[in-house]
Amino acid sequence: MSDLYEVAVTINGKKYQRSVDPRLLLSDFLRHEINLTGTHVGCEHGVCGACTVLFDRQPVRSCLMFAVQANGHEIITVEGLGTQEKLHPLQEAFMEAHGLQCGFCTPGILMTLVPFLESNPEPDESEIRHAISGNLCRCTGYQNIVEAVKLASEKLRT
Amino acid sequence: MKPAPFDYYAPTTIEEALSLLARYGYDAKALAGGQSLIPMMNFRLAQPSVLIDLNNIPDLFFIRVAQEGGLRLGAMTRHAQVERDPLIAERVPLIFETMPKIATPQIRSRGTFGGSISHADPSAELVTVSVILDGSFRLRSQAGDRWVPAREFFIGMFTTQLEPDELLTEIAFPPLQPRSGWALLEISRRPHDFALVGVAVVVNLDEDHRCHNARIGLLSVGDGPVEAHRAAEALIGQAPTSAAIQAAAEIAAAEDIDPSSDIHASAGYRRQLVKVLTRRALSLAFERASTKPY
Amino acid sequence: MPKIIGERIKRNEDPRLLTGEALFVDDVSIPGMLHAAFLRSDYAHAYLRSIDTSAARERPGVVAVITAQDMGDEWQPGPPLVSPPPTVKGVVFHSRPQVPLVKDKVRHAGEAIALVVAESRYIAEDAVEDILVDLDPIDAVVDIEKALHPDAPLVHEDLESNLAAHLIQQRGDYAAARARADVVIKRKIVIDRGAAGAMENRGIVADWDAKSQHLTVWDTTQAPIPIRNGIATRLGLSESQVRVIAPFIGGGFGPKMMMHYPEEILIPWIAVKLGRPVKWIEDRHENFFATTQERTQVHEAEIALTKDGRVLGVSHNFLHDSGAYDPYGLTIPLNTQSHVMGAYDVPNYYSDLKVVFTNKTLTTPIRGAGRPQGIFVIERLLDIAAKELGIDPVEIRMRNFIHPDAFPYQREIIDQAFAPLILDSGNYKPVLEKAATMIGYDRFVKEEGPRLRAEGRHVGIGLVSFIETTGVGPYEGARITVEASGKIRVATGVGTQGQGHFTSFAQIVAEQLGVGVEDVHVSTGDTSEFHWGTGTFASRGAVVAGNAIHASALAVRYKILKLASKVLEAPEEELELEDGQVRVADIPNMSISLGELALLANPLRGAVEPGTEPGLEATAYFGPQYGAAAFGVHAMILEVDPETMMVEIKRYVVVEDCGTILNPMILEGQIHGGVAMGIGNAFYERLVFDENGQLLNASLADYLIPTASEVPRIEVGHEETRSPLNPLGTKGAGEAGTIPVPALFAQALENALPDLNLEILEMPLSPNRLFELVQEKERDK
Amino acid sequence: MKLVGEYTFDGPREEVWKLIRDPEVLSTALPGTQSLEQVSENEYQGEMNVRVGPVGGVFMGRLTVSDEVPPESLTMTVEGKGKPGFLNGSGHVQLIAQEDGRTLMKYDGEVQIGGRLASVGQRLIDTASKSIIGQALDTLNQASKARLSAQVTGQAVEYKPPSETEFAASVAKDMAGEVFSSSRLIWIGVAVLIIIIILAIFLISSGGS
Repeated sequence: MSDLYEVAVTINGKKYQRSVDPRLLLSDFLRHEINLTGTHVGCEHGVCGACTVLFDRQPVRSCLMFAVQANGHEIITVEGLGTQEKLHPLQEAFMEAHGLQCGFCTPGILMTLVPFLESNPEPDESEIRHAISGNLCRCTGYQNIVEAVKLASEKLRT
Repeated sequence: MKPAPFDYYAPTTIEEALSLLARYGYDAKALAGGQSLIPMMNFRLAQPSVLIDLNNIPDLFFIRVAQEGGLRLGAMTRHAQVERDPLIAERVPLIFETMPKIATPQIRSRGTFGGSISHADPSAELVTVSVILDGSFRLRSQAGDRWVPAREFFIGMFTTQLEPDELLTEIAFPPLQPRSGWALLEISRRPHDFALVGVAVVVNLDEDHRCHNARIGLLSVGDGPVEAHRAAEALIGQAPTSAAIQAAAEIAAAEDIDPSSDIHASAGYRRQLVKVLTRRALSLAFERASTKPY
Repeated sequence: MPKIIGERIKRNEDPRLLTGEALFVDDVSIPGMLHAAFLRSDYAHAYLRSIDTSAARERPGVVAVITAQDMGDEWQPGPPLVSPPPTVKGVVFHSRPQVPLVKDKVRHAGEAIALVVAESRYIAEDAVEDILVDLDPIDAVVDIEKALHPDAPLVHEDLESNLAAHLIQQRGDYAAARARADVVIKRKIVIDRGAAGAMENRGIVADWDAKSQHLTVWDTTQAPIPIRNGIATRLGLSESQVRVIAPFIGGGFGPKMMMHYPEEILIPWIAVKLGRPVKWIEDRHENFFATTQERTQVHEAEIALTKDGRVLGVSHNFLHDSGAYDPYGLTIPLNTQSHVMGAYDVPNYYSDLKVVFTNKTLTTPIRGAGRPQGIFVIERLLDIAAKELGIDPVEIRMRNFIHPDAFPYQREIIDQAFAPLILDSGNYKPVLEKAATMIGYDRFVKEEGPRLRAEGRHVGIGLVSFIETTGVGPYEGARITVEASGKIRVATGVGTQGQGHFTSFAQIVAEQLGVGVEDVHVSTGDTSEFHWGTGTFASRGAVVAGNAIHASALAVRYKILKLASKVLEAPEEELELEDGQVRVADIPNMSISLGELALLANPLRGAVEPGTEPGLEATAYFGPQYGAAAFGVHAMILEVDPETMMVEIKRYVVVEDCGTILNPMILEGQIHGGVAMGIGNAFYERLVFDENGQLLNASLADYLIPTASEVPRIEVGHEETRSPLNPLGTKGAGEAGTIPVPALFAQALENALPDLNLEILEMPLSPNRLFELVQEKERDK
Repeated sequence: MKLVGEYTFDGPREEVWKLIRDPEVLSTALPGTQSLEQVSENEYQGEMNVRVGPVGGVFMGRLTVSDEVPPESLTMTVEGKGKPGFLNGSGHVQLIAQEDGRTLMKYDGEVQIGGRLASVGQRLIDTASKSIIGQALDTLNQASKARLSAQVTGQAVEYKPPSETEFAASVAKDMAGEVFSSSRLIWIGVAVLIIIIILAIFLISSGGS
């Protein structure tokens, strides 16, 4: 058994301090140590994108990082976007455009899109499709996700 | 799919990292972006007993202009950084064009230039591109400090000149020659998949608009980056007509490669793709060479 | 009554899902919870000689290591999920259900050999690596065409061969039809395996409370009630001692209907043994071995026609790959048998089915469930016939559609429900015409296609039709309660995996009870809320559960009106239900809210009238006479790069007729997702096994689920032919998107490459496979 | 998977044969060998800890040499089992003396790979096996030339073989690469033999110089 390492990390604006086994994946840390279960795990080999979170405001696969590497960094998960009562405009757009079905891949897609829309506020359809091509969704066929992103882009600009 | 246990070190200087590498040798694995290593650890195919995390070494993160006009990158420079840096777009446009083709945005946020080079996957874009751009790599250990040209660095699949106590710390690219053109074309099943075949090309025209130099690098057709030397030679001194390009493409497919088969592409299909993509990439590159300021 | 059914209503469940607050199985956390991992076989076929778990047991943090030996008498195969059809003469069926852990012989790669329970999943996986297992490999049965060869190794050695089932169904006299036909076309058609690929892998958490002697199980199942019943039986508990919760499920697509997976027995069993909660979450690599798969079939198919393209008969002998065990019976190949006649009037039919055991993961329905194979066979045969007879592919379909007056139409064979297959209703021609118009079929054939061809481009069009038998019984039920808050609670037994049941079911209730959709709280998949029913599968949720909810809403409405009539002193006919109120028409002040009425219906003092029940609550059930048959037409335009064989879908049109539409937004979403999966089945997704039964692409890097870049925009049109079999008039739509895509792809590809004269008789394809087919063609020249 | 190919050595057949068929060499050559016993004249059984680069794992292996016709040909069968999977393979190696004094090696093998490595590493298996064999044969040829040259001149050879670690590293690193993405190619019939031989030669050369 390896030694435990201290991790001090800011998640959704809140500071957390934990001792972790260095092999603990960041995805497992967020879900099972911090209990932020909105970040989902679909493949643990970096293909499906369900576990995407913002790491220092960049989208990363949390299954391809160790929790210990988050020491001193800032993470935003889907729980850091909006609340059920006050959804983030991107979340609202997903609801209005029916951009989700089972909802399992959705948090990862939202976290991929937040920085995308920041750097590309008026994307066209092919840019949107390319932006989410690292996120697998088995339910929607992506069409309504694309619609949702267009809607969100309008919402965020007004 | 959880990794096996390991000891973890997070050095903050290159010297510290080198000393750890010297101490642990083959037991240790340097952790750069981890976007290839960690999946293998999750599958438990890789079980290093020591991980030396390079993510906290500020000296490994930089992009700067070299004295001779080329470019230098710290080995830990992340793909996303390279993708956005205007210096890259200006000085090594082929790399600029390559970046969005590497994996997915999430992988590029984390993955690093040096990590990709050290991993030496024959399907990795930067591996082949760095060869045809005549890049070179700085390898440091406690005992030494050497520069190795990219074309000598890659030995075979996942195999490089790196010794167990060495670390790739820096990558250098020379400036492009005037009247140069470039292109990278790939065929992959889905955008973020490894290319079934990729062709990276840099060409250079002389003052008479004949091909002065051509470099053709192929992805996913060998155990490392493969240069289509014969195809390139066939172009030298030629006007870049479609017939000359077609001839070169056919040479590349017939003589320069010995591709393998896998479940996504047979060797025969790979040859076909090499032929088609080489032709298309050369056409694009020559067109750029005659119209762009390089 | 304001119309709510048929409206595009936003989903009630979305805020929870969008904020990450919806509960999925892996989100369940219980103090003291242990974690399970399995040792799985590297070999596809091997004798288990010995197993040494001592090192694993000694590893710190390991609580239990269980092998088949350790289970003693509690090791039992099965139970089978579906029994074979008793109604067909001469049927052969060898039931060999799955086993919890390998006892003596491994029958597919990835079959579970030992269970490890530890303080963390990490430690459990460490301990799995500590186990020494001696497996003695033998030749594997992989290719279904070789499985019945006399020299083939036996998957089940107590059987004489690898034949799992044999079933012949026929209608009319195919041989006679063939004899008088002008044209007979015969082809071999091969379809290979794929995975369901739900984004959420399977998972189970079991929590035994020794004090109350009660077991709670969270399971990623499409069928919580049968799972509850099975666990109770296996563990010797009463059904009331077991609660199964299927919370939010990250996609089902069929395999989560399979029961009981070994893990669904073992995890509750070990949790009770240890007296501690245990969680097992399947990882993606395991998913490729431990979760069921589908599609492999080989057909020798034949069609007999007159020279004007009228189908006289269809015949096919086919092999179906069951994998290592066959707990799901004949559902998939029966669906194929039901769909090889497509949407057409086929007077003579002969179908000889042989199901074979192979050393591969077992097969159970995946979205489409045997129908894509059936539709591929008939649509391909028609395309080839059309070419041979010089008839336009659209025209040949028109000529053979079942006439609208012929419904209900008897197929004279039995279907997956073991009942006679009857197509309840339909009007096919307008659907096809709409699709042809939407895609611009005539214009493409006459102008665009030739123009593009002249430009040197390889653009093709395709158009195929399909039926989908949906909404099979036996039944579902629902209970609806008006609460004192005025909100409505609906409980039903089916599970939900993204189909929007929280909304579409709420719409049915809201329309009857005059409340907002957001005020109807639907509970699905929790056996403590409702414990009669089967599950969400076979495109039956909206049909069977939907109509049960409708029936129960009507019953509650009746109670509301009756009580309100008394309270408001107005005749029932004059009452309106709107905005959560019961009003007397035209007298706005005379009204009472549903909440107040609910309180009055459940008084604390006084007496409830004899013959009445307290509360505004009703439970009702619905069981359809037989399944409802949906219909649809898909059309596409695609472009092929003939040098690379890469394909780009330019346009994709779907016109569906699934009867009454509850919520078009949700329906279109189902279609989009179905088509995306169909595109995977046609051009991306294939599970590749080597000759030893090793799966060569057990990762999402090599098993290619389409991304947003491969799935095009899908234009959806609707027609509504109400089903006469249920009051809502609904038919299922969950699988419709997937079914015809491979057939469509094949037609459009051939159309795009006319010079090559390709005949596509296999699925899935890939650019590499297309390249090979073209090479073969050129070699033959 | 089939492994078929040929390679020309710059040395006479007897020399090449000697190199590839020396039990002493075999028993000392395997990297990370924890135990290696000769079960019978032509049968070896061992446990190897392949722990190079990022890859670690204990492999149990059995290697049998049969149909031996010195100095012309032999057949070898390999069975290997480790945590990431298993491998069974057999290969036939033929040495043909060339007129120019060189030796043509022909190899023809069939390999079965299973388990985790096969299921996630297919992209690399074919390429990796070619890569290993190619590199291994090159290195072997270099070593053979060096050894011959030493015999002739009686001098320390010009070709400087890497140290044991260096060598193990360079070959095993390669193997490690495959292991982590593709397969326990380390056990692939012919390739295994060749790698073992090369290791042995290097051990001998470095020990002798």
